[in-house]
Amino acid sequence: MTLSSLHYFILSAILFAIGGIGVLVRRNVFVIFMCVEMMLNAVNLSLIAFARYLNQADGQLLVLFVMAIAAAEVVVGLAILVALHRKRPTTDADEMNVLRG
Amino acid sequence: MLNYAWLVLIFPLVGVIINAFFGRYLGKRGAGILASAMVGLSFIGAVWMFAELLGLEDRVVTRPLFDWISVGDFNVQVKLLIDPLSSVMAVVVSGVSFLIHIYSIGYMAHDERFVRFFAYLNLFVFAMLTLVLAENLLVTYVGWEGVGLCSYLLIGFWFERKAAADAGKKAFLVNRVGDVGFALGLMLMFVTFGSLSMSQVLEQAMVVRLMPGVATAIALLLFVGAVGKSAQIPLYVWLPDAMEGPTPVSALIHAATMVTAGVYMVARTHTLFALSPTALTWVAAIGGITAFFAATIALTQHDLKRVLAYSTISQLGYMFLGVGVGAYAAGIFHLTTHAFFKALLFLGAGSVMHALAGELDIRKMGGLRNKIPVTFWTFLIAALAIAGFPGLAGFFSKDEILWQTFANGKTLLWALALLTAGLTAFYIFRLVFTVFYGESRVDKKVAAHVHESPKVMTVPMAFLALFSVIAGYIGVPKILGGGNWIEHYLDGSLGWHTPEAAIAETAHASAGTEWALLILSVIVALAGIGLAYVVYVRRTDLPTRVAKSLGGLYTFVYNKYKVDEFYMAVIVKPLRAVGKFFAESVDGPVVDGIAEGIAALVALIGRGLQVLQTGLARNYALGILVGAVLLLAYALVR
Amino acid sequence: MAIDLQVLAPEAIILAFVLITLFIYALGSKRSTTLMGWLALAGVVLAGAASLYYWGDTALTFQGMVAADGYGLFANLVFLLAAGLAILMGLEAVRRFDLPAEVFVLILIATLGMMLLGSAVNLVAVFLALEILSIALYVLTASERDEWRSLEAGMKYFILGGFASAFLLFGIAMIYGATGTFSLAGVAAQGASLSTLREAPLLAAGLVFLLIGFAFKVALVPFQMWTPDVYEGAPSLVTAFMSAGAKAAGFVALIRILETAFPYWRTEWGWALAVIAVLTMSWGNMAALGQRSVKRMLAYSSIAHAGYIVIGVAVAARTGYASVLFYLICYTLMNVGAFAVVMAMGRKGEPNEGLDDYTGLIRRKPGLALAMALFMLALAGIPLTAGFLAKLYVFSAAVVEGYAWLAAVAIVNAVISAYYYLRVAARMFFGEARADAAPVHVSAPLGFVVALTALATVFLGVYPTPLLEFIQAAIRPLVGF
Amino acid sequence: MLEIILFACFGLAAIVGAIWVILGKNATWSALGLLINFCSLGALYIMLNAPFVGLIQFIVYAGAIVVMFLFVIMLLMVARGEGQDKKPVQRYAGIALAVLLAAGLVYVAVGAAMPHGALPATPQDNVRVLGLTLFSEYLLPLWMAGVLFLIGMIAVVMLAKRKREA
Repeated sequence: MTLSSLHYFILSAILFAIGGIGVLVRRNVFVIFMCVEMMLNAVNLSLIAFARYLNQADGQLLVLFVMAIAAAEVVVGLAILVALHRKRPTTDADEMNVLRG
Repeated sequence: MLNYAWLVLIFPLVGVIINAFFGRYLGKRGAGILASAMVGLSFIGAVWMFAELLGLEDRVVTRPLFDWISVGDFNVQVKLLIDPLSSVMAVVVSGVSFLIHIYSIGYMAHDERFVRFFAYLNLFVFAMLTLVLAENLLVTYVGWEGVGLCSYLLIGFWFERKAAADAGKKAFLVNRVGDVGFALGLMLMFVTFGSLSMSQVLEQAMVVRLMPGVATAIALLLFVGAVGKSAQIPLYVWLPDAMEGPTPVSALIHAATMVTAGVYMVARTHTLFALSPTALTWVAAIGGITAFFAATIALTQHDLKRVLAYSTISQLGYMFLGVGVGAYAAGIFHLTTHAFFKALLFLGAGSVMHALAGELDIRKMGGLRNKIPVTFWTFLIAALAIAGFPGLAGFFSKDEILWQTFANGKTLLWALALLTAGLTAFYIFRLVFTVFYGESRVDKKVAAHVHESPKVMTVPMAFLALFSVIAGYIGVPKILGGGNWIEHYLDGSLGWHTPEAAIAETAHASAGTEWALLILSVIVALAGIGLAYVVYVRRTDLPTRVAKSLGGLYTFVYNKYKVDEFYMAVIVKPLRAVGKFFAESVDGPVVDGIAEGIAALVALIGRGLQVLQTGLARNYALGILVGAVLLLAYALVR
Repeated sequence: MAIDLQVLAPEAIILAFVLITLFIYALGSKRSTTLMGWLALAGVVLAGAASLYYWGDTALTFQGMVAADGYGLFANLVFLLAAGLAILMGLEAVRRFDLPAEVFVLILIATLGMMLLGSAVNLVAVFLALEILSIALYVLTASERDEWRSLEAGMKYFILGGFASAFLLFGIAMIYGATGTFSLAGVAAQGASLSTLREAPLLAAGLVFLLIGFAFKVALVPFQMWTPDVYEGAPSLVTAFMSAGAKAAGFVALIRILETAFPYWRTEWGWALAVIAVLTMSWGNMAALGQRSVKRMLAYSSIAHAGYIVIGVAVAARTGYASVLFYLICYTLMNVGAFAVVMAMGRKGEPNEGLDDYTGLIRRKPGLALAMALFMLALAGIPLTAGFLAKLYVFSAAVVEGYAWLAAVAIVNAVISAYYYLRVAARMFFGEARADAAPVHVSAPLGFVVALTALATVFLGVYPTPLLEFIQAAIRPLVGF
Repeated sequence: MLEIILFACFGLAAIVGAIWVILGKNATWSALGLLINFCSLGALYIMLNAPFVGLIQFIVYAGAIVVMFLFVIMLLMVARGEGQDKKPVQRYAGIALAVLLAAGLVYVAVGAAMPHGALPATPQDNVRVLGLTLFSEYLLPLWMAGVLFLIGMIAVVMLAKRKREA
């Protein structure tokens, strides 16, 4: 048996699903953020694997950009969280439900 | 003038703009006069157009205004179509509107939203004339929606009253149901003919071999729209409630013009209807049944305007019966005469309300004959006209429809229509007699102030009365020595001789039958009036008076009274029972119920969806995941 | 390596103005906020002019990352229209709602993202452009930073946006794995021989995940749940901007991707989108029926409109795409107009978004009430307004392309929607304002926005031909002649 | 063979890290799981002939992002757990659907022609190739990434700064 992108892809799908479950079941905003990051990372794994078995640099470059995006995203998310926390000290996503209906 | 036909449309629009933006600087009188003058100018233009058209050989004239949409295959040109049909409608619409505008200056004099009222009214005239004069059905649809909007705004004009606001909403909802049909019909038409231009569609309809059922589908969908706008079964429910609007609105929109748009539309697209006997049968049947059904309900109502509203529904049924049997000209003829006398009846009702401080219950009226003589006489003329009294407008037009129905072989519908004619005479004279005759049952306080309406109101009524008398003479049938001028004139638009019309033409030969039917309908009308007289006048005061003064005749009168009892028991009471049944069991729970049920169901689903909107982000994420799984499954299964 | 910078002139201009406004911000004098607003507006206008100036030049640039073609340049105009109107609203909002001056910069950056998204022909550029747009919008949503509602909306949008982005990225990864390229044309070349989804499951799954990302952005059922909350919580100018601009960007890019990279699966995605269209418009309309808040009602209505628009994508033909572009312009006008009125009603801490707040508005502010009534009529699709023609055009495209049933469902939906739109109009016309109703103030820029959108709504409803011809020319690079 | 063993080890570690994150009692614990996850992935990248990206993974993710998380967690001083879910429907449905989705993706991948055979570029070339491609073909995305960081900066300044006094 030799490894191929299939195996990495399956691993990536599993990690993606775990990250997804985290977003769905956790209520702590930090953990939700982390789970979104994990989902992005799971995809990165696929990209790197594809790039490796296609023998291209493109996939790796997209991963670099995703990292940049992730960094910017986390910064923005945490900034919003800090501002929210100032109004009401909570990190429970379920308490952010004033808007509904 | 034909080259400037757009002016007819523009005048009311100018009125809207001026009144909407500068109305408050004009003052009440100024705003009213301006609005009326604009419609008056429109009327002059319409008459001018009509006269010019008379002088032409080929009486179908189109005048392009501008390209509305023009991309690829999709082409909509805003174009006016001036032909005998639209010119007659334009004259009727602008004429009646003009008179009612003037009447409104007096009627609405004390309303604080006077200026807005006239802006709406002008907007309505603009939309209605657009509907009438449009060459492209999409533009017709614009007018169609426009009149609906104005109707909605004007029914709810006195929105402080909950009933008025509710009525506006109801009218809107029910009309939208019809509009869906109309829009779908237009779409199907576009797919079938590749155009919505009236002339192209009608030409194509003659040439293209349609798939079976397509013509029927288009015609029936258009008819659904007509049923909504013209208040036929089962979408008539909004019209009685629409009486919550100011009375001039009832007269103009909900009697004379807008509600006849459905009839006009069927006549306008008659070629399509002619292609589908099934659709025509539906039109005739719905028309006939509605005519009878609404007339029975009219028997039982105590609200003056509601009786007139049901009467309008019934008369619209007549018109549909006419167009449904292929007698398009007869339908339009009745539309024309009806516009005059029904508008007059409403204006009369308005005048009565004016005199009685807004009272509408006919049980609290009576004996007004001498107190408001002008109103009485004009109302009487209109009543005679609608009842089909020989020589008045309604007589000729109604008789033409009856005759054409009979000649068309729809004997059952004819019998129903004849019966309805009798009922019509009966219920309308029930109004005349209870309102204007007998003892005054008016409140003491109100009675002291009963007064005739001002000239600004009575003069328009007098004009309408005049038309109610003479309008019929444009369509005197051959056997009465006339040339049935209107029918020949309308041939210019409606002259695609359809089989039905041809049958009617040949059947004309048997003059004997026609005479017989004519006399029969006169008898029925007179019987209706007579019965009403007996029931609502004689039974109450005649017996005692006659007994005193004439003595010897007393027994005779007494016996007559017995006959009245008999009439009451055998004819009137069962009829009333039927009417009551319709009014209470069918009208309310069933028809309203279905409409409201659908609305409630939609609202319920909406509330269900709102429950899903929990405000929790993770629930929303779950929604995304559900969608992802479903889409992925679709991709894998496909 | 030829990089023809001038074909990206509109984007470059926006970027330049981002830097200029930031510079002014850094100087931070008292009047700088207003100045930043006007500078941002100038940038938008200049970028629009540049888009028109380069009209007709079709060029791939940055090694085939973006295509500066007529389609992209036309899309630029839609985004810039939304941005310009939003900035004008912002000029008032920074004073009235004490929004920070950064909103102008962020609007410019989001517009930059939209423009790049509309021109991108490479999935890497698509993803980055979408992220620029999204992240700028998260911040904009939360920009009324002393209001809980705004921050909560920003947070929800952020969490769900990140979640959806992950799907989009996974889609891109799968497409890359299946075809070995990020370029749309390359994907098309690889897939040209395919006829069914099963022949290339990885590519098909990639397309599905890509669709999810875009369906989230343009708020299609069931990826739309964030929309009402975020639209309600965000400052009105941001809601207007994203409901018009971001939605337009999503649709523009979606059409380009589907048409360029996946033409061989037209039937497949066409049907999926058709079903989604039915769900979306029905959901939006039914949920809007019971709303008491005008702003939230407009949020649901924007879902419904996304449903109408996606019909044009689903029918997947020249007429369909043209109808989408036309719809986007019309929707931008009437929707931004409506949100401008919503904003005019509000004051700091008192949004006044309830239906009751609009009661009797015709007495208090006749001009504003008339304009709002016009927007409601237009959104409901009443004739002689842009909204009517937009709907007509989409529906007739559906009929012509054999999706008549879809058009029929859409018409029924349009009828339902008329009820809640006209309820607002009815409230304004029929009814007495509460005695304690807050005074409504309309400043010059806001009045300008309302007047401009109202006039344009009517104008396009009566005389759309020039615009339609323009659109026909714009979609030529995409679908050929 | 070694490759397979390494894949299994790091893959398992990544999964354990991921589960750790979603089971973590509080955010700090979760951050630790995240670190494990990120590092395992970094190792896998290096295995996949992407040493540069792998290193960046360590530096940016494990180094910067996780630290930033921890930093803000400390800043807000929230270490408390979260209450039990009132409606477990969401949890079960979520897990079931996520598993279904992963299963669907596995099914897709097994049935598809996955890329497997190309010769890997030599690791020494990796950075050079990346650099060349980045600054030629991917110049525009690079430029766009710059704009992204700009947004991050603006966001922090805007949201985190105290309000001006009125």
